[in-house]
Amino acid sequence: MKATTNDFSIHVATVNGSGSQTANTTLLRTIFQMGVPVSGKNLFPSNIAGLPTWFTIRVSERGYLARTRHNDVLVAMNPETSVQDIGAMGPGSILILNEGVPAPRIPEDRTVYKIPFNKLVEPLVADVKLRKLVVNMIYVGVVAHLLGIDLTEVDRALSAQLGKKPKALDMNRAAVRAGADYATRNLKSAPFRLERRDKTEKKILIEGNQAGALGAMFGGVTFLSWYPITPSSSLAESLMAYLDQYRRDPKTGEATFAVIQAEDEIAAIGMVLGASWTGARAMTTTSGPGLSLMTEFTGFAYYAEIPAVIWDIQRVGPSTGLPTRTSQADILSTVFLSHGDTKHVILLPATVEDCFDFGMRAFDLAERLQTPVFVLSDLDLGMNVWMSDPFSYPDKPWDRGKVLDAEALAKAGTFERYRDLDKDGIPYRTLPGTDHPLAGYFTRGSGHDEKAKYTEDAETYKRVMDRLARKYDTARSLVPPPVIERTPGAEIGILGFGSSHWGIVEARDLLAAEGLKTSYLLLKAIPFTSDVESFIKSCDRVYVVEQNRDAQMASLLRMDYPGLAMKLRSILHYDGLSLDAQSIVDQVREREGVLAR
Amino acid sequence: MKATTNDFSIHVATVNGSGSQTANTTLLRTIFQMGVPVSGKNLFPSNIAGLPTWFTIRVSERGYLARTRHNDVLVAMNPETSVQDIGAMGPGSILILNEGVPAPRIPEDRTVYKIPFNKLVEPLVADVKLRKLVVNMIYVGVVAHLLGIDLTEVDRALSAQLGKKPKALDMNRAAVRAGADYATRNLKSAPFRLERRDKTEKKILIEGNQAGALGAMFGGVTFLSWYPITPSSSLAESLMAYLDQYRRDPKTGEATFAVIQAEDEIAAIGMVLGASWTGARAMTTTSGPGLSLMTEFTGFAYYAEIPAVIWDIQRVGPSTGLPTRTSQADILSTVFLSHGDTKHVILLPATVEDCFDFGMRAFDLAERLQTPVFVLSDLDLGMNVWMSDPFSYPDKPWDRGKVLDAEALAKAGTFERYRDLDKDGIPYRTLPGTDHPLAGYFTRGSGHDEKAKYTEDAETYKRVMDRLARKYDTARSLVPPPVIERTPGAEIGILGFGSSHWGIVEARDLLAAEGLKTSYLLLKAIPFTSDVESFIKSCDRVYVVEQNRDAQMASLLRMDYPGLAMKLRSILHYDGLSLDAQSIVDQVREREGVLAR
Amino acid sequence: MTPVETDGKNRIGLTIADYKGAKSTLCPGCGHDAITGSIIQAAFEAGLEPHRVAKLSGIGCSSKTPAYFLGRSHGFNAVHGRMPSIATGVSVANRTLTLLGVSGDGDTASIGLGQFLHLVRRNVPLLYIVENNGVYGLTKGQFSATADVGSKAKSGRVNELMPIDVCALAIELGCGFVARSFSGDPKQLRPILKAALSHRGTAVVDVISPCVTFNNHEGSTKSYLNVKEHDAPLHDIFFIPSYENIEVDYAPGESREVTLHDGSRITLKKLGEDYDPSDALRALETIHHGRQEDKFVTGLLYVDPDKEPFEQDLRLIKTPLASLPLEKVRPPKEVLDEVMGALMTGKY
Amino acid sequence: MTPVETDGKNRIGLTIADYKGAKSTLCPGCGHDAITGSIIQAAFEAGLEPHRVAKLSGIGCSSKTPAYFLGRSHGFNAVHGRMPSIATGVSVANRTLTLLGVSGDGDTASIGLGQFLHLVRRNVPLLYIVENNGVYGLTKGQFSATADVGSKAKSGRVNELMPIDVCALAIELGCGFVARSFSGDPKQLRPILKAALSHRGTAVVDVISPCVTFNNHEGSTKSYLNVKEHDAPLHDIFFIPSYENIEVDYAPGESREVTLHDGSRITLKKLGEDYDPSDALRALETIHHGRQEDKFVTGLLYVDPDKEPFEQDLRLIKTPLASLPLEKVRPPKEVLDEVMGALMTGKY
Ligand SMILES: Cc1ncc(C[n+]2csc(CCOP(=O)(O)OP(=O)(O)O)c2C)c(N)n1
Ligand SMILES: Cc1ncc(C[n+]2csc(CCOP(=O)(O)OP(=O)(O)O)c2C)c(N)n1
Ligand code: SF4
Ligand code: SF4
Ligand SMILES: [Mg+2]
Ligand SMILES: [Mg+2]
Repeated sequence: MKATTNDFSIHVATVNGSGSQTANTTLLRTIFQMGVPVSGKNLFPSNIAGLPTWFTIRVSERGYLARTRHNDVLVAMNPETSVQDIGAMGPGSILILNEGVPAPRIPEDRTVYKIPFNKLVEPLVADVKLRKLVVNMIYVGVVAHLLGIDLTEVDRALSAQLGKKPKALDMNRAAVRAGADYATRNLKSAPFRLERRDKTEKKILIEGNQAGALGAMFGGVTFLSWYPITPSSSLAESLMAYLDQYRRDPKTGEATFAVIQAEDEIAAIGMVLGASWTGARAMTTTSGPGLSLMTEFTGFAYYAEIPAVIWDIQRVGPSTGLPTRTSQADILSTVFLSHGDTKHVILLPATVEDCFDFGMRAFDLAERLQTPVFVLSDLDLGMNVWMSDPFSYPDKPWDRGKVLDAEALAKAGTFERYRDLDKDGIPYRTLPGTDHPLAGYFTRGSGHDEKAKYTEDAETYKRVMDRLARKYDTARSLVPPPVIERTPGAEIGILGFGSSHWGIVEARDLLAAEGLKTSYLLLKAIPFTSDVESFIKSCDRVYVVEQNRDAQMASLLRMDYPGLAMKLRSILHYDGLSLDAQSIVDQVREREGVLAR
Repeated sequence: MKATTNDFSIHVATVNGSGSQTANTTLLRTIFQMGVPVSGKNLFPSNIAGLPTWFTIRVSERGYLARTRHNDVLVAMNPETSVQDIGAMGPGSILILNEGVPAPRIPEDRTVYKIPFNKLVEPLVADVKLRKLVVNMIYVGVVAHLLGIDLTEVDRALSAQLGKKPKALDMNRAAVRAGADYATRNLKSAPFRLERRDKTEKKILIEGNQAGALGAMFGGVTFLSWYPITPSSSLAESLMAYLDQYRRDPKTGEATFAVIQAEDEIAAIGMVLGASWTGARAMTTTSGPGLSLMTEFTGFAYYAEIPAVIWDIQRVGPSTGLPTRTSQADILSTVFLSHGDTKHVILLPATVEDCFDFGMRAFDLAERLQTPVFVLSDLDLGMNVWMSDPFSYPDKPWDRGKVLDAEALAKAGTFERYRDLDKDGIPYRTLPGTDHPLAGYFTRGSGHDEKAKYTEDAETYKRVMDRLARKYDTARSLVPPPVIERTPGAEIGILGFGSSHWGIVEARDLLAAEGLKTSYLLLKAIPFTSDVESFIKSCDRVYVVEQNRDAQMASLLRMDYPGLAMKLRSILHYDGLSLDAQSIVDQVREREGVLAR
Repeated sequence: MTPVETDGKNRIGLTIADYKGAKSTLCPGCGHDAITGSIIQAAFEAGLEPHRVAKLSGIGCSSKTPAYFLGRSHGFNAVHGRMPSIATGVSVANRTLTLLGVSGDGDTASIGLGQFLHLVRRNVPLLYIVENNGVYGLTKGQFSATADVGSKAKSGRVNELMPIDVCALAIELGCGFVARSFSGDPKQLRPILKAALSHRGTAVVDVISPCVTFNNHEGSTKSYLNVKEHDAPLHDIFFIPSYENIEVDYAPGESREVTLHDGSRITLKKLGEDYDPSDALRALETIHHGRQEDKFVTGLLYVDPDKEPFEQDLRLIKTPLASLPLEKVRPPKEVLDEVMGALMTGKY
Repeated sequence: MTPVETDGKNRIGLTIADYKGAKSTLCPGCGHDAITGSIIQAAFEAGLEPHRVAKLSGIGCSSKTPAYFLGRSHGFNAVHGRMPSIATGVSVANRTLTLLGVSGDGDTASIGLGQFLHLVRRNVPLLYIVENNGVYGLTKGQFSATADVGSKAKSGRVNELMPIDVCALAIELGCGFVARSFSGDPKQLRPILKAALSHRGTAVVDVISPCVTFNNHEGSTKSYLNVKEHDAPLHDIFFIPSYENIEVDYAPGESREVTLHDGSRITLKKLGEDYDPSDALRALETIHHGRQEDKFVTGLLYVDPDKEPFEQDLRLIKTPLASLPLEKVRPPKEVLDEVMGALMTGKY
């Protein structure tokens, strides 16, 4: 039987804290170096060491980056999960089994390679503790051989990674060799091959949170206040690293930014509001529980009209939920975050490029609209490794919104903080420290008039609220529009957002292959822009794909478009695993009455 | 022109902290004593003393209790607002004007009575400070005379109120007399009369918060933790008073309840969850900002399945907003309170009887469903004076839900905290201290299985979430159903909830008088029961009346009933003043294309 | 002076196994696991009835540990930093329970500081253990508010902010039992835990508990090495439960004895200078000086056995609120009639 | 020693009117209004530039007062208890501003306790005034966490919980300027406020400020009468701004002088026994004893002029972050190219 080339996935089952990270990264980079599109997903537990963890490498010549339901190559190192892991193998897959690890009966059509990993590592390393780490490199060698990867490629990847540590480098090299040698001597060839291509040239590998951090830096962030929480911490921490490297005076060490680790999320958002009220570009990063704690302050910011950028890297809720699993279930709670008639603006990055772009743009929007802007990413996008085109340097300057300095005030001769001069619902603001007698005003979360003076007057209150509604409408024309792909003759529309994008892209090809044509709208923001409505109108029925239980985005669409409510059907995925194409295909098939083959 | 009898409203404009409260209450009680249906609304500022405040007494033989847009009798005591107050007078109204208080030109068809209040009070009281208070009683005398009220009635009301303070009683009596005498001597008779009826016999006057407190006490509350906030404080404080009086051992002073004033709302809800997890009947009371702070903990309670009763006396938001104005704008934020797929159960009292009833029932529901139950009242219902039939003693015992004691555990021989034995989505629980080896379990907001053990397993997580959705559906059959009034031949339906009820009742009569027949659904809870859907189906179009800007209830209905989404039209009122019938009538007329006369 | 009988059973006939919980998922060598061991031993020796114990915690590696001991007891793993409010509710709802709370330094001194201090102020009866490693373990090693000045993180960053001392704050808030210990010193920790369990108000025990994965390196002040070196015990501690009347006699002046409200006794054997744990100001002084001299002063810092616990302020009925029957909590019809009668006169 | 020139103008040529704000809506006689008066006077005498001042507050009657002074300055009325986090953001975003924060005892010691203590720990430069009346005024007179033991509420309820002493906690958290005063003693309060405005870190001033409407009755410990009776000043305080070099000479031992970082000086004239405000433990002791003796100890409790303010830990550039131009905060294209280059090697 002919081998599959450059189209398979490798699933490595180990325990966390066992150093398998280095081994998996080496594999990933090797494949990337060989010009074959690749992505890596890490499924890890919510603890620090000793629990099951899985790393999945998707190799796809066609550039699909989503998770696949079944994996082709399984490396079973963890006795705690091996039976389950092996049970989940698909037909035609191969198993690299750590000798001594329990295994169920394995069907004929799977190929098994038993490897005495522990025997192989003994001669290489004396220190027992060290063996635990190095042993992982051995499977890299085995996999390399089975897939027909030239070891020099692995070497390159390794040295790129451990270049600075010659001792470690040698030891790991040896381990890779040991694995490869054993494989050469004992294993029959595998039905999967990796062949050099040129499809990753000028491409980058990056995690979404890292991309968001880069965006924030190039967006000119000057203030970050955060409280650690998985899966958002890596955004704050890579931003801190980048800022230390590129935004500090190399001589004096003076910083053009401030980062404060707050005592909790209430303080984090409070500091952000104080800073951006004063004129800094301020942001915070958090996840579900932290967002819930920011509720009161974000309602304040909506009503007092203070800019803020809030990244929510969604994880599985409710409550603490599954901190290391992915989800898109914070939509409704975020749009309506806080009591009273509060409504928020939300950005929905789908790719690492979006993360970079929105990392900058969120500030422009927040300052232009003078309101909190939430960037709802998720764990899959934020903490996994994605291949992408390199990011391009911003071609526009920043937009600091309607700010009046002393000069402008002198020219205007008058200033009213909440007067809607431009009829777009957006008033003008001044910053503390502005040296002009008209500059000062009083910010409050209680009832206020156009002059920012306290009032309980019914008409005035209503007027301000109506203006805020007008402002929210203005937002529709400022937020990033959806990306729409209309397929001639397609009756079916698919509407998705965030990390679901990758599963959808692949699912559409699969459906098309079966003759089910689909148009596609990739939603990038809330409130909805006009083309969302026209897209739904143009379709006979629209499948709204989302990673939550309660069909949250579909619900929002029904609220906004009652006339189109009946056209919307929900495709839901909410088990915490990133969305795979097959799950979409199956549900569409079922609803469309197409028999699964 | 003939005088209007028992159908008018009296509007008194003073400043707060000036003691007008006593005067207004005296008037209110006098009318009530005379057997004429009456209600009182206090419009007060968010400070303690010295700012404008208004008290409105609605006298209505037909028993209408809603606010009226125009008032018939205006007592203008406050120079700061007199011009505005007088400007708002309707045709045919009368004005009792404090001499020296500024007034605009007044149209012919209004009657003006100038009274030298300060001159009149001088001979009565020496102490200048005291005069400020007593002067208010003088207008009571004036009004009494103009309306043809026998002073003995006023005396009765006064002594009922000040019985224990003979000195104060005499002084106030004298003031009333002085006012009446002056009126007799100098004023021509007024076009409004009050005549004795028997329509208040066996009726009570009570505020909604007081009714809720009574309900809680008879519901068997054992734990209250709260943090002061207007307009909810009076619920907690009258509950404290009732409990001290009726739930303490008269001899030992030992209490069958605990009340804790928490350090903030996060602590308040935390204490409630700890107490009800342990087996107490626990509740808290708050308003918008406090509710926002409870976000994280209520999501925890939803997922860990812990009962809690949370009263939200809605005030105007967003943020601090207008703390002393009424609103219904916490609907969406409360239903979706907290991140992840969280969904809450909400009760919507419309009358003081509902407040009493739900005060008990909320506990039964929370413990039966093992989830937080929110009672969304509002300032109008909670802090104003309503006439009602007396409350009837509960005919049922309480429902403590599915709790297993040691005996039950011994019988069952097995216990799994989150197993859906009854297929209604509701599991069984045990209380700490239960003396049986099977009783113990571990409550957590992180992923758990049926045994309450920690897990990150995808399937298990999904199973638990699906059961919670099932439980939410079970709630539909347990929450109080709506009250439906179908009018034969009516195409139009009106759907309302909470304090809007009173405006709607009156508006429907007005519309009917114009030939616009309407059916009516008074919504009592979320999630919606099946008859909500059938009601909307049965109407050609439904006007959803609510006191918020964003049509929050209509939005929820559209989410739940996409097929009926187009039938819903919104009637919104959100200026912080309680809803009046005319505002509804005007909007319905307009939408129905009926010309206003 | 351990109350364990020869057959490995304690006074209520349970074995040590009855006090264990699920297998720990913490890092091998984590200080928290050592504390779990001491808790199990202390609970076993004290002869706690598992079903009368409520275990409470917040969020963090430390807050996971209640799953690893007293497996038969009810447990409540709250949200981050909010265990104190949960504990208050539990304690008031059932005053007969023994509350055992475990928190971390982030959980208590950062997000939870306000609730922690208000819990102490109310003197809610529970043993509140802070498993203090100076970092956020579960989120991978950021500084917590108890990190010492100059302590270096794995990332290389150095903490410049003054540490929050939960013991000093507890004393300032009038806590009746305040002690500090070290996860690596069970000999000191166990008697402290047993004594704390016998105290009738809030007992705060701050246990320095190194994080082997993120805060055990060179330059960290809360590494095993550094804590061992700078551990400065005030005294040797022994606990004698009420149900035993062992007489320990030391040469006069060699030791002090504190009798708790339940009759049990704490004996403090002098080490170096004499220390009087009943003097709050002296305790604060000792903590301040310790900090200046980079010493971790451990032992019973302050004790006031007679402080009134919270339920007394509330004048609670003896029966747990949680178990009151309907007739006790729903007043009779007459009461409603009385209230309605008053309201009918228009007196609302 | 007041820097006011005869023409009623201060050193920057402004009159007292320039420091006033909107008309107060508080109850006539409220202690908070008196404090507002002292703030206006102090700001005027110190010659603050209104546009360089940011007024901050939480929620409460006290927190309303920033609307009643310095009408020309920017003001920020935050949510309840969260002014400290707002202040931290403001201060870091523009280090050239003078921050003037007003809070209440409920706002600071109840809901805001955690944020307050973390603000102090970071030593964020601002004057933090607690207008302390022992009750929640705006919500009509419930006890706050600073209510004294035994104080009776209008409702008749008696407070049994120990008061939280914001000064003691601030000292414990290492605050560099801690004072207590009384709204009814402007002679003491004004120099304290001026000195606090010159301090370069967090300055906490706890001002007892009777609530005439809800806590000024017989039996309340924070009534005007009771506070006057039990007010125990430590010393007479005088403040000499840096730009004046007045020489005050007292008989030796009669007074102490503290020089602040900006060169201004505080002179403390002895009253009764000598008090050294540079000794933190002594300060705590004084507070504790004062409480035992039902005395309100007022004056400069503790001062450490040299404590490093927060922006120094952050190693901030001198220019306010708020006014940095794009080119200062957006790295050049080369940087992005460099980063992308690295990522192309698969090194993410
Ligand atoms: C509201 C909220 N914010 C943040 C987190 C993420 N988080 C989990 S544990 C933790 C800190 C734990 O530190 P500590 O209390 O010291 O416990 P340790 O892990 O060090 O034992 C944080 C910030 C959370 N779970 N909830
Ligand atoms: C989150 C929240 N909870 C409660 C309130 C209601 N509230 C307003 S002011 C206040 C207390 C004010 O007390 P204090 O800070 O002492 O100020 P004072 O009025 O006594 O000067 C409270 C509880 C609120 N505004 N926000
Ligand atoms: S990370 Fe640190 S605190 Fe957490 S389990 Fe590991 S060693 Fe213990
Ligand atoms: S209520 Fe008290 S604190 Fe508030 S303004 Fe009146 S006197 Fe002042
Ligand atoms: Mg820690
Ligand atoms: Mg106060």
